[in-house]
Amino acid sequence: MAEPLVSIRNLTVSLPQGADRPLAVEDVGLDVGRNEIVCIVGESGSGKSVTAHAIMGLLPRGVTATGGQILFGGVDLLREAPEALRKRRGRDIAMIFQDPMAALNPVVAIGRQVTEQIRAHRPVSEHQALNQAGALLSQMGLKDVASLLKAYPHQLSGGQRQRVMIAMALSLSPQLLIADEPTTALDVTTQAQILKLIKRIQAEREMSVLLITHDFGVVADMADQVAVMRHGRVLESGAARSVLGNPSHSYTRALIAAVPHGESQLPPPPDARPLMQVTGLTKRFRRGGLFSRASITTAVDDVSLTLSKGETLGIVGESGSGKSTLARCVIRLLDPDAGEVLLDGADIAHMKAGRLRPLRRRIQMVFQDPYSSLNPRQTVGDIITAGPRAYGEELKQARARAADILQLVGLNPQVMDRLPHEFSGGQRQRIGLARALMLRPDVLIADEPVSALDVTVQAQVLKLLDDVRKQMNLAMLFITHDMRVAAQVCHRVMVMRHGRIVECGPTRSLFAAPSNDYTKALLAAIPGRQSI
Amino acid sequence: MLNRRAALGAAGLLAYPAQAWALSGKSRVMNAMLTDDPAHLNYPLYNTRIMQEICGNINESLLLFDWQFKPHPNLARAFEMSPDGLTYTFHLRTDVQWHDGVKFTARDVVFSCGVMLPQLNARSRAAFSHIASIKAPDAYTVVFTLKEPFNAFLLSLMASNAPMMPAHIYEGTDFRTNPYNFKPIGTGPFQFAEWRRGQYIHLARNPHYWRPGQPGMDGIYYRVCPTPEQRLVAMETGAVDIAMADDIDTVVTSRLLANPNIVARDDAYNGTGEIMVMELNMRRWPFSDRRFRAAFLHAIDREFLVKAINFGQGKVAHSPIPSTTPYYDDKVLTKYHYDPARARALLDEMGCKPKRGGVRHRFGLMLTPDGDGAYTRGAKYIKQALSEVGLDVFLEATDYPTQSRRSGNWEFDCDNNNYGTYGDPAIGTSRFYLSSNIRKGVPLTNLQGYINPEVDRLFAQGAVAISREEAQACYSRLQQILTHDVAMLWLYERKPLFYYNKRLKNVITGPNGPGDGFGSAALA
Amino acid sequence: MNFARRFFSRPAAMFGFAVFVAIVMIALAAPLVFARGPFNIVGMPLLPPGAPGLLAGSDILGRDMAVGLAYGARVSLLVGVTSTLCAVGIGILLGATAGYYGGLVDDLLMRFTEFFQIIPSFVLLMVLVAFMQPSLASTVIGIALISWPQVARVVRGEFLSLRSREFVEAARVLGMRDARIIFTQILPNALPPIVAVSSMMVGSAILTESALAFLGLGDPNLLSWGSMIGGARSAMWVAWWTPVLPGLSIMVTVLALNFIGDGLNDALNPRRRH
Amino acid sequence: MKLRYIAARLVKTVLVAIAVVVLSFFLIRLAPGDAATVMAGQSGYADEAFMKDLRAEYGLDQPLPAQFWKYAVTVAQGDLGTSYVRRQKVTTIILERLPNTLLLDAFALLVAAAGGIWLGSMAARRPGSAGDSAVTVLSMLFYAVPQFWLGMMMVLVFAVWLAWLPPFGIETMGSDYTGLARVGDIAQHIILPGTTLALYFLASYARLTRTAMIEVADQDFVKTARAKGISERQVARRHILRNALIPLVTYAGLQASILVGGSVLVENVFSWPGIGTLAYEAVTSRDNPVLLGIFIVTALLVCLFNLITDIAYSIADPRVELGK
Repeated sequence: MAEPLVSIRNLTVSLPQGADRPLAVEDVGLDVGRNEIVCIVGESGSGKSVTAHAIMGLLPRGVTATGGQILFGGVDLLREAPEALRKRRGRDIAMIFQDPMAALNPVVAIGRQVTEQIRAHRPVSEHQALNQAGALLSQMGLKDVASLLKAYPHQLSGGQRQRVMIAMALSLSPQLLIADEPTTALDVTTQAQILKLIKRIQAEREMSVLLITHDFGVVADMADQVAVMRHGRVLESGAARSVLGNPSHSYTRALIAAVPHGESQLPPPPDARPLMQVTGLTKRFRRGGLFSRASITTAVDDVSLTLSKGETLGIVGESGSGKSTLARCVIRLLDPDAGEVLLDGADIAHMKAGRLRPLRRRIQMVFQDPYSSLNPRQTVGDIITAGPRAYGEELKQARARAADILQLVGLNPQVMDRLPHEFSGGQRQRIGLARALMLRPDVLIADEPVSALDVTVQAQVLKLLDDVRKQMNLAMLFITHDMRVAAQVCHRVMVMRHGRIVECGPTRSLFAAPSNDYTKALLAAIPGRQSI
Repeated sequence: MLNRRAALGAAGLLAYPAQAWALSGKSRVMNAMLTDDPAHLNYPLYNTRIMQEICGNINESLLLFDWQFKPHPNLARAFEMSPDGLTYTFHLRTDVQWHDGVKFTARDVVFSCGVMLPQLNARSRAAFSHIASIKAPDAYTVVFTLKEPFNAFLLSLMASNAPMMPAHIYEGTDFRTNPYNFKPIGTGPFQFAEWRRGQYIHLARNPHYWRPGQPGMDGIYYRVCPTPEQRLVAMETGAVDIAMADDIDTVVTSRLLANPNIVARDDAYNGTGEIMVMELNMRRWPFSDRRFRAAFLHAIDREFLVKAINFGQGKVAHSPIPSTTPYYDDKVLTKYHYDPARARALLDEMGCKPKRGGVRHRFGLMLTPDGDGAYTRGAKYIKQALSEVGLDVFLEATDYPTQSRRSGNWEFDCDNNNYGTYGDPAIGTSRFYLSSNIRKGVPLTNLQGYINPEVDRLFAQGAVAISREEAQACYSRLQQILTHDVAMLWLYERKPLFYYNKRLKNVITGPNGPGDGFGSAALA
Repeated sequence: MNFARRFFSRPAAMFGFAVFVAIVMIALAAPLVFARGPFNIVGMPLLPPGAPGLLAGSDILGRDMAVGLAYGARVSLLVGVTSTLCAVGIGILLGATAGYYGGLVDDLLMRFTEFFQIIPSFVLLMVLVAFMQPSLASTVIGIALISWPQVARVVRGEFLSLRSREFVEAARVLGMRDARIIFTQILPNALPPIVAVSSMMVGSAILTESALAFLGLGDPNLLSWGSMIGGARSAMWVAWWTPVLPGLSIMVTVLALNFIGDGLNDALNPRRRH
Repeated sequence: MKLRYIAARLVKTVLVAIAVVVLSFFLIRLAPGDAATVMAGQSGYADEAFMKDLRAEYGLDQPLPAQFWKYAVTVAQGDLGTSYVRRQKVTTIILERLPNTLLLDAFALLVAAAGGIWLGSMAARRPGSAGDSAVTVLSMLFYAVPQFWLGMMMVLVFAVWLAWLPPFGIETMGSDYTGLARVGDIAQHIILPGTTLALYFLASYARLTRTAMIEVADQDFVKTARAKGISERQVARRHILRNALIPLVTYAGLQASILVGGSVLVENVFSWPGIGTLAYEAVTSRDNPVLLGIFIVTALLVCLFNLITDIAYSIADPRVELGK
């Protein structure tokens, strides 16, 4: 095996005091060979991103590399003069980042941002640089390059922007490309295209790529070599095939097991009577004030569905498909423009607030962002008993019931007097669930309940949701963008796109033989679908 | 009187680089100051002090008066009074012409004293009400016949009361809207040249002036200089040559007195004879009670008020007329010296006992708006002094319209003001004490509502007394009654300082000071 | 409450708080410490600081300036606090309504707030005070009327962001009425930034009050720092301390308040790095 | 497109102007006492007859709505009525003194913007350093200083003690300089008032620039810029400052109405013959038309200034197509 392009020897990086731990990364060893893709995988806070930034010399203020070496083609980057290191950036090593929305300068045209990189290292005129940029962009699969060069970042989609970032990074054909979670912020379908693009370019240019991710599916699809990191240390590394096939470290095994795989193990739903019927639901948004032209977007367009007791109906779609708006219309957080929502025969779609209020307690909701769904200024006890107290149940009795519900969701009742900021993401979702269950609802709507959690915690919460559904014979509407999560929890799945239902059916048959093309694309885009 | 206190190191004239020119230039033009543009330059219609100082150069009077208030010829080269004091004959100068070249004749005098002045000016109207008829037997003789003898008649012809106005300009026109109000015509040493609003009023030299050898200067600029500090700097840097009454705040007196290039006089306004007073609304208890008014004066240390609060400018006033004018009779006056104990005793005696918190009575003091200058400071001292004897005063800030409205309609407990006496009780003083002059809605009248038949009788008798002795008797008796009755709270005779650059020679020629114009002044 | 620890860990905030407390103490203790009131005339005018028995010298009326400064603190603090409280009251009312209900109500209220900010506020204040005749009440009302937009914008911003937060949606799902949501869920979370902006506003209210008093539009019966400076415009030429000392007092007080405001802001959202 | 954006802002300016006229008309009409009492008071002697014709002359005896309608029409033609006190057209009085205020404000804004941005970017380059905390403390100080008092201190030091600079007025009184000499004279007079007015805004500009630059420096695209290997100076100028300008431009808009307030005070201390002193004189002498005129003129100026800053903002930030 030729001498590796990059070899990191017992790298240690310290955090400024006041951070939650002294060292960001401790005694890390890693090699990146030529013409191969190396992945670093780990949960948030594992130090994978710090390692990548250390190579580029872009550590944030106050975070400094205090030990070890980073050899690049034999030169230790940590000891290199800042000026020399700076020249190397963009020319020898390039880097792309996670959030394409923020990674491009919002007030400068795309063309100029690309030419800036070229002319930083090559004595070419602006005109020549612009041509090179155009060629690079079309190489990345972007169409209508001429207008793209003049456009501004906010006029491009997430996928387009990431392609521009890659073009920029490759403009001086660097030896090493570092990609720090390049697709995490993108839609599933776009994510698949970008990963395919990176793989193609790596092969064509025979360059080395260091890919940072938290998704084992991505590792399975992309990596030649992989290193697993946790709390700033490398637990295990080696060829992707062997590490994924039979992981030696217990933590790796747990990580892989937690990744929701596509098969659904759920028994078919009991054929109970339908609890909720939604027919022809439509919701439009008007934008524009007194002066500017009003623009109307139809978020949900004539959607119908039925939900029976004890059944979990999944609604899957990419961001902007209207799945969340649909959920909010059903629970009357938003007022639908047309259509009916029958709950045991009563249409709650256009009911006045007064008559609606007693029915509200029968539909409850669990929210997506654990840090925004609990009032930071209230104790857990107050949060949970707020519902019952709003309906007149007196405090002592509500608190007693709260203790049982907390146990049900796997929390110790003593947490009642503590404040939300003392809990982890997973625990907060459990508190949110407890709050919803206190009103003994018939229908529970879960709006992306796990997408903000780490993989291991995600698995536990999904299991909890399913147990609770069985125990309290709830009907559940499960909103998610991740097909694998839907497969694991839902009896039936509906696929939504641009506000319309494109396909609906039992999970098993839909996953095995999707009829609609868009569903097929969605399934194909699930990372690691083939190899696991 | 004034003592030369050590200056605070103000070394001669402040010489900002930009203003150095002012000292060197030998131009024979004098610069004076305006606080703000006057509404117009029609002397009788708008009779404030600044108007007296500007129009004193343009419109002249028949007679001038010396320091003893004795009349001297001016536009009238001679005059005789009939033994019964009923007819006055004036022989006018024949060599006087208006600034527009028209000859000055008896027609102008008949028109001014008969028509224009009484209609526009309250004081002229009061003085000329004694006139039965004015006839002009020939172009240069005017005969006044009075209804009854009026010994203050001559003094009422002083410039500030009776400036001669051009008949050929004003006769038959609406005096208020006559365009010449903005470009006045007179006979005086200086004539109107230009008025740039917000900047200056320029009076040029009258080439055809009748008095030989005058005016001694080429012109006068009255430059707008809105704040007292700006005027102080202008005076110190030589940008202006004179600073008139109230131009500069009394607080910086020490700084100016210490300046070797500046001369100060405190007798330039004896003619107007201003007295700083406080008026009490006698329609309301306890102001109606004489003892309260006496207690009021006893409670105030007027020596301190003049020396400390007004930085030495002025003299304690014990009488309704200033000590510098004729008829002042010190012997008959009841004086109220600073005696807080006496004040408390008087208040107890009249039943104005201290209630809870030691306050006997609480009343408002309506301030004259002067941007926190000498008037307001005086009022603040008085409020403080009165609180020592249990009288709680609250100061009411006002602006000109509110003050004139409220004082005219008697909507005040007490106010502070500054009234000119103009040399003769019949002209400047009686208007505040005559019961006939209680007229609602009109400022500068008997606002207090003071009614005393004997005072009414004596004022009427004094005005028509033929011999001086008889008039003196009346006015002495009046001063005795008014001071015993504390008819008004006289604080101090104002002696405002008139500053001028030592380059200027014979600027002040009589008690009327700048009011008589600067014809005689010259720049060395 | 680690908020207090975070607030007091900042030297500037600590200094600001200490100075402010000291000034409040002086203002309250004035009648006990000084035998005579601020208006009492103790000697000849314009005596320099350090003259016998006069720590800070005498002013244009011969009054003891040290006493004047102490009593002046009362007026400035009183006007500053009361006008800010009124402004915050109006601001919360309008800001909350606009922020919570959004749509047309928000548009209209915001145009109204914007209108008040377009108007040259000090000129408007001068007219208000002059037309209501200068007094303590007219000053407080005037300042409140021109400073409420500042609070309204902050409150509206907070309500707009909090309204869409999921715990508020949860409250609505649980069936809570609007009023209860506003007062138990949103307002407690919106208070910290309001408190921070209010402390800054007390400072600017004191500055505005002193400006009014300087122009002679303050309450003539009261001695405030501004009126002391206003009274010294001519005296300054012969007695430097008459304008300097009251001006320094204003500056120190407002500086302290601004430090407190800054400290509150940093302690409330630690994300804002130094 | 930008045209519709500008048209929308123009409509807004007109609406605000109308609202200003309506508000100020009723506000001032409610003030106690009116023109007649003013003029009567000033001429020292006023009897009922004289007061009555004055009221007639100025139409003060008609019902309020009629007065307003007449007034609104005349204002539309640019005639702001005549001053009760000066008997001159208000428009001419204001236009006469407006250039002085604009000169002073422009000088102050220029000094403040240049100085503030320079100081702010210096402080932002090394956050937490001595220079940075110095700038912060300095700007805190100028935030806390009453503007009029600062002016008086400038007079005390530079005019009373050192006598270097003329403290009052716009030019030496009675000097009738012309050409260059006059410009030199005015330049000397503007230094004290101009710096006093500028210091407050300099402090806020420095603070704002510093915070904006520190916030922008944390953004991802700055990291991207560094990843391109371009020099730190270019990163600071092309990326950080370029984006930090946006909040500065919006702040300039907000400043306008504070500036007017500031100039009333500063002009008053230095007797600068601008509309600031005119406003004060008008308030004390109850000269309603002049006050109303100043109200309208300043409000319009502020609107215009906001329009300009909005346009500048839309140029600086391409994300703005239709006005928010």
